[in-house]
Amino acid sequence: MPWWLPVQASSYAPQIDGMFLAILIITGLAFFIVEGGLIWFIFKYRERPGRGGGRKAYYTHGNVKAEYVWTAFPAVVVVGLGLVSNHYWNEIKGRDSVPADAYPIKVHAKQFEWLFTYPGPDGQLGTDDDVAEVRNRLHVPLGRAIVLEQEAEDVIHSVFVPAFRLKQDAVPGMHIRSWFIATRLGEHELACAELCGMGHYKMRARVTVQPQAEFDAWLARAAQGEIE
Amino acid sequence: MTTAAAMPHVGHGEHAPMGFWRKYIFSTDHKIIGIQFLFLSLFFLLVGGLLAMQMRWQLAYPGQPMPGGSILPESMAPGGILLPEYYIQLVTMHGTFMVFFAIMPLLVGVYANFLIPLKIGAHDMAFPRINMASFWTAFLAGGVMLASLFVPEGASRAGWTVYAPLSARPDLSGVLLGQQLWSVSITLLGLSSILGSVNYITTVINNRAPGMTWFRLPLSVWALFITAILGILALPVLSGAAIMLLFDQTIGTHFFDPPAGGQALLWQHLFWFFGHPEVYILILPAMGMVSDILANGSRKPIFGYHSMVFAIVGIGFLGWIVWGHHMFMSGMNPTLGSSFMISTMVIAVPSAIKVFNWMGTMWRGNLRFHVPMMHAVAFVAMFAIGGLSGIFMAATPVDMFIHDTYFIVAHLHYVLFGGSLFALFGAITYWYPKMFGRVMHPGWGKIHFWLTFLFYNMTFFPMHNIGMAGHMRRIYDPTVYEFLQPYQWTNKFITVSAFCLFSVQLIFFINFWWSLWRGKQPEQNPWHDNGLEWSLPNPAPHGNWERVPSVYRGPYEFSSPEVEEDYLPQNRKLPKDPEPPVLTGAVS
Amino acid sequence: MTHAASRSMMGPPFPAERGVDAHNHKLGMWIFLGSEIMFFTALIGSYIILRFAAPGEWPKPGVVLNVPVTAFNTFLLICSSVSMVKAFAAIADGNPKKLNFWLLMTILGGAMFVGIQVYEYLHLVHRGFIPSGAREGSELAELVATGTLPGATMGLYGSTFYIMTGFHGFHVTCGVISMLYIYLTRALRGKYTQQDYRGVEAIGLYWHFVDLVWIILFTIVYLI
Amino acid sequence: MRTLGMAVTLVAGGVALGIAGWRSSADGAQAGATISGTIKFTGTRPVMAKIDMSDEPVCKGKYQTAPTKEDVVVNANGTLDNVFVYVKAGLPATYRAAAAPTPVVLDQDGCRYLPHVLGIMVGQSLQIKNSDGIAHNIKAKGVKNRPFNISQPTNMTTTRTFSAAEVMVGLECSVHGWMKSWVGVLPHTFFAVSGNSGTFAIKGLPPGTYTIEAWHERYGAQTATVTVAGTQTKTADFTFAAR
Repeated sequence: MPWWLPVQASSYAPQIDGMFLAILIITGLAFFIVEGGLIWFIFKYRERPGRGGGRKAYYTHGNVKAEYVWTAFPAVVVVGLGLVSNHYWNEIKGRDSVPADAYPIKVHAKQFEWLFTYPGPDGQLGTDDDVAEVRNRLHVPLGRAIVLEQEAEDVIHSVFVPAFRLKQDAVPGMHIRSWFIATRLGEHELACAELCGMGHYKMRARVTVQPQAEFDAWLARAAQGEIE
Repeated sequence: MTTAAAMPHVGHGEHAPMGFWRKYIFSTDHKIIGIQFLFLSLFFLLVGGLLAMQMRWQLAYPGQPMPGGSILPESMAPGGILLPEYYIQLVTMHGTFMVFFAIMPLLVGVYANFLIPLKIGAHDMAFPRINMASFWTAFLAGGVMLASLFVPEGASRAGWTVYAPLSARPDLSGVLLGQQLWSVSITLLGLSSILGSVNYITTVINNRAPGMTWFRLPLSVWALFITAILGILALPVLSGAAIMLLFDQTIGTHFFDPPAGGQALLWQHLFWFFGHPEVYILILPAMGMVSDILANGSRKPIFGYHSMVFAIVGIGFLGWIVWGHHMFMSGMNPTLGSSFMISTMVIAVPSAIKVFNWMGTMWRGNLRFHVPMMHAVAFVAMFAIGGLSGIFMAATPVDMFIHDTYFIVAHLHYVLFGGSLFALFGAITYWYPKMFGRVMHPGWGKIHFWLTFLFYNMTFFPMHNIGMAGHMRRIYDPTVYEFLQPYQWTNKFITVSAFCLFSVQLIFFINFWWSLWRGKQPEQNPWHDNGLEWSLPNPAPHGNWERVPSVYRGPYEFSSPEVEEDYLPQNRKLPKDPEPPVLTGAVS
Repeated sequence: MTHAASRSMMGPPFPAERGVDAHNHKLGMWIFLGSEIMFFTALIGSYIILRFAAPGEWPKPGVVLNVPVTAFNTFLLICSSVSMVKAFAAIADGNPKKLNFWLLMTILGGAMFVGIQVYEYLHLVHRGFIPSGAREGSELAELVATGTLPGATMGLYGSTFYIMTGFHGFHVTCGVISMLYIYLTRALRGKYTQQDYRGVEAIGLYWHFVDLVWIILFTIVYLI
Repeated sequence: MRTLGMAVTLVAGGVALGIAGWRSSADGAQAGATISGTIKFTGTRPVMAKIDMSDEPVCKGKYQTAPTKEDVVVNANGTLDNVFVYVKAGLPATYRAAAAPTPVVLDQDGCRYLPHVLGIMVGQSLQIKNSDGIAHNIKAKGVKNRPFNISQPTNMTTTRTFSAAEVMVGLECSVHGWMKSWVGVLPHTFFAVSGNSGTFAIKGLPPGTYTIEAWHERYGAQTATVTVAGTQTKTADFTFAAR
């Protein structure tokens, strides 16, 4: 059974997985300290009626020095983690993190479908040459920054592409942008990650990453209504 | 039980012998009310578990008829095949019952009621009648919530967080009445918790026995006190939000209705502004009671009592400025996200302090592994895992991937089941003699503990794994997704473990009922504890004390060199102890 | 503010560690008011958020709502707060007769407030102002059509107005009922003495709180 | 013994009554006037967009050529399909009709509703069938009738009834956005749907002057007034122009 994270198919997937690994190592250490310590204490200090019966526990109300240590140490670690996360957070989701030359694709989420609108030759959304409302098909060119202009028709949905490590809610009444750069050719899956009704689990779209040329060809066909 | 007549005491309380109804049903005795809450919430614990089992079946064997499922009506499971809309109701109701009607009343309703007066040396709560009202309001709320499962179209389908607009739009969720009942029930529950909290806070502040200074309070009382403060400030916000939701559904207001200018995120902000303090309402009392049990089981004073108190207070304070970490992916301003992330990281510190202090308490102790102690140690172990996995989702970039996946599910169950529920099993066993004058069977208690511990980890640990694969929460059929198909056997494994976990809980329930009548009579202080409650007969009479005891020291004087026993009750006067000043009340 | 003579009765009902210098009724009421503050904070906070994020500008004050009438109502509520103080002072000086008189005044003030609010609601609904906005074919709907009122925000206007003023009215009603209760069952029977007037003090706190909330609501809902 | 006799008489009586009822209803169907007609279509036939069903291989497999949307279906003979024709007004106020006992079946086959337009009586049961074995949900957007939203994760049949007359109640599947169906709910049996022949016939009308309405999901409704007497047959043709 696979036991690690899915394939990395976007530019920031390695960074996110890196963070994950780092936190796993830190928390893993803490885990072994705590659980190991507990198990050790359980055996070492358990009450033994036989030998030294009536032995009393060591009478102490604590040790301020020790407490300073195990207060300060975690504090430093988590604040450090916080700063690192914040760095990547601003890179990936910050208001001005979207690359300037990003290729816009409109995502219209409704119960229980994804409707993608691609800009026509003019590269602008909202013009008449748009390839409008392609159902459950997200095609993106390889290695090019894509910005999803997300909107929701009825309830809250969430764009989730595990391979891209991308997740962003689509909220009715709000216009939310999220971006990524696909770095791996092939088919991926897009799921809705926010409970949106009885068909939530069926709200699935296919993501196809292809070279620019193939993408353009596909878009031209899609403009004629030939999605396949 | 001795009647109140046999136990006259100062202050309020009935002096005539009371009939069955006044004594056990509409009682104003904090102990009876606590026991009423206990039965109520254990019932909902069972219901919530049953719902979870149905979910697990569907996840492991999607679309296959559930054994015995054919007894369910057409609208839920035609031919035993669970419908998606019913599955979402299961998700919603499992969360709602467990959070609002099982864990919360078990921790606060039961133990704040039962322990606070006994541990601080009060005759009863400050407002016994309000206390009774609090229980019956909760009872009503529970009834309404349970009824919502059986009305046409069934219960709410929006998850336990009932995110608007899905919850506010019957045409989109497919359910109206059930969702309205949800709002009504939650509003009632909020009222009940407010009435309770007023009592707890007033009692702790004003009605402590002479000598029971703030820093001689047991940590359980400290935790319950802070919890009550959280409750009294958080629940009204939830009630307000629930009322707005109810109005949106009923009289056509537009609070959460984007087309008419409402805000979808407003609900999330209101809900989580309540919801995060709620998370600590669900864990702080467990921490407090575990501290008591752990010190007792280690026969050693709690390690760093003061920092434990400050940690509780710190958590109680920080709990108010971290709610946004539930909304990192909601489209909220990312800059806001950063600040919430930092505060969330900081709140890990007090939790770490507590874990290390618990270990410090066990260090060089004389560990006595009675059943409550086992559960207490398991609490520390499991809470540590839950706390550590929390750091993953606190780190916003990682949360971007694991948000709304089973990683979250694993995390919250490690905190709520591995944490709160283990602590509760311990607490129930520990104070059972005080409640019912009997001891729960220790042998079966240990069997129940080990089996629960085993199957619990087999159930929830693999959820981290499928969460890392990106397995979304609240989906009816994971096999729809190619990337989840390799994990289907993990789902099956989890399901089988979950069934085992559920069935071994029956051991606990049987033990509980059996001991009510057959359990052996305890000595007055069965655990050799220092708390004031053990200076009373088991069970304690209405009004607790004829004369309130005086307190000479803190609650954790185990293995003190001053006496040869390894425990020293708070109210035992040693020659050197000065008599605490007896005040005739607060001086104006 | 309690008197030395009343110490024993004003304290907790049995020997206890000193908490705060307040008897349980008073302390409990303060704590309860804490939760009330949070409740109204939730409502008012939502109002502020919705109003500032509203699509288009907010209806001008005075177009829909009748400010003068409500201003008078506000004055009435403030008066009832004053009479509550008088009642409290009366019993603190051990004068049950004056207590009864001023308590009755307070009850009447509160009742009148509620009555006027009910009248206001009926009038507004008649003109077509309902929680979901302006009713079709009503006088306000025409004002919306002519552009005197912004159509985009009428819904939010109605929602927030009715929930905030409505729940305040509900609190006033509860206050009046409980005051009436203690008036009939305790005050009239002379149960309150200079030594023990905890009930009056608690209900007085509640009443002042409700009054305070109304002054805030009147300002943000009617005036700006 | 006596009970047995009683049972026998009861059964016999029941059978007799049943037959009588059936006879009378049959008569009602035979007797009376008939209004029939043709739904003509003028102008250029609109091109219906192809539906991409590759998400659902089950459905895709049921078609040789790619299926198209069904908003406008023009028959080979230049007539218009899927037009709902019904008696809108003119029935005597005393007219009452019991809901037909036989259910109307709406099938979900190949990710399409069959039929696309259908009529049903108030209180008559509608059997919604899922022949695809994949998840569909049925969302009824009634105004006079209480809206409902149910799902069928696999092969199953759900029965629903409508409580009030309404033309039309729209049905749609939120999982497959193209799936749409229209249900005309009426308190009487005087309705018909123009099939692939583009014709309709409303039989068994009592004598009177009727307002007939022809409804199409894109081209809206047209009405005609027809007076019939006895058992005569009148024609009412409608013409929809491309827009």
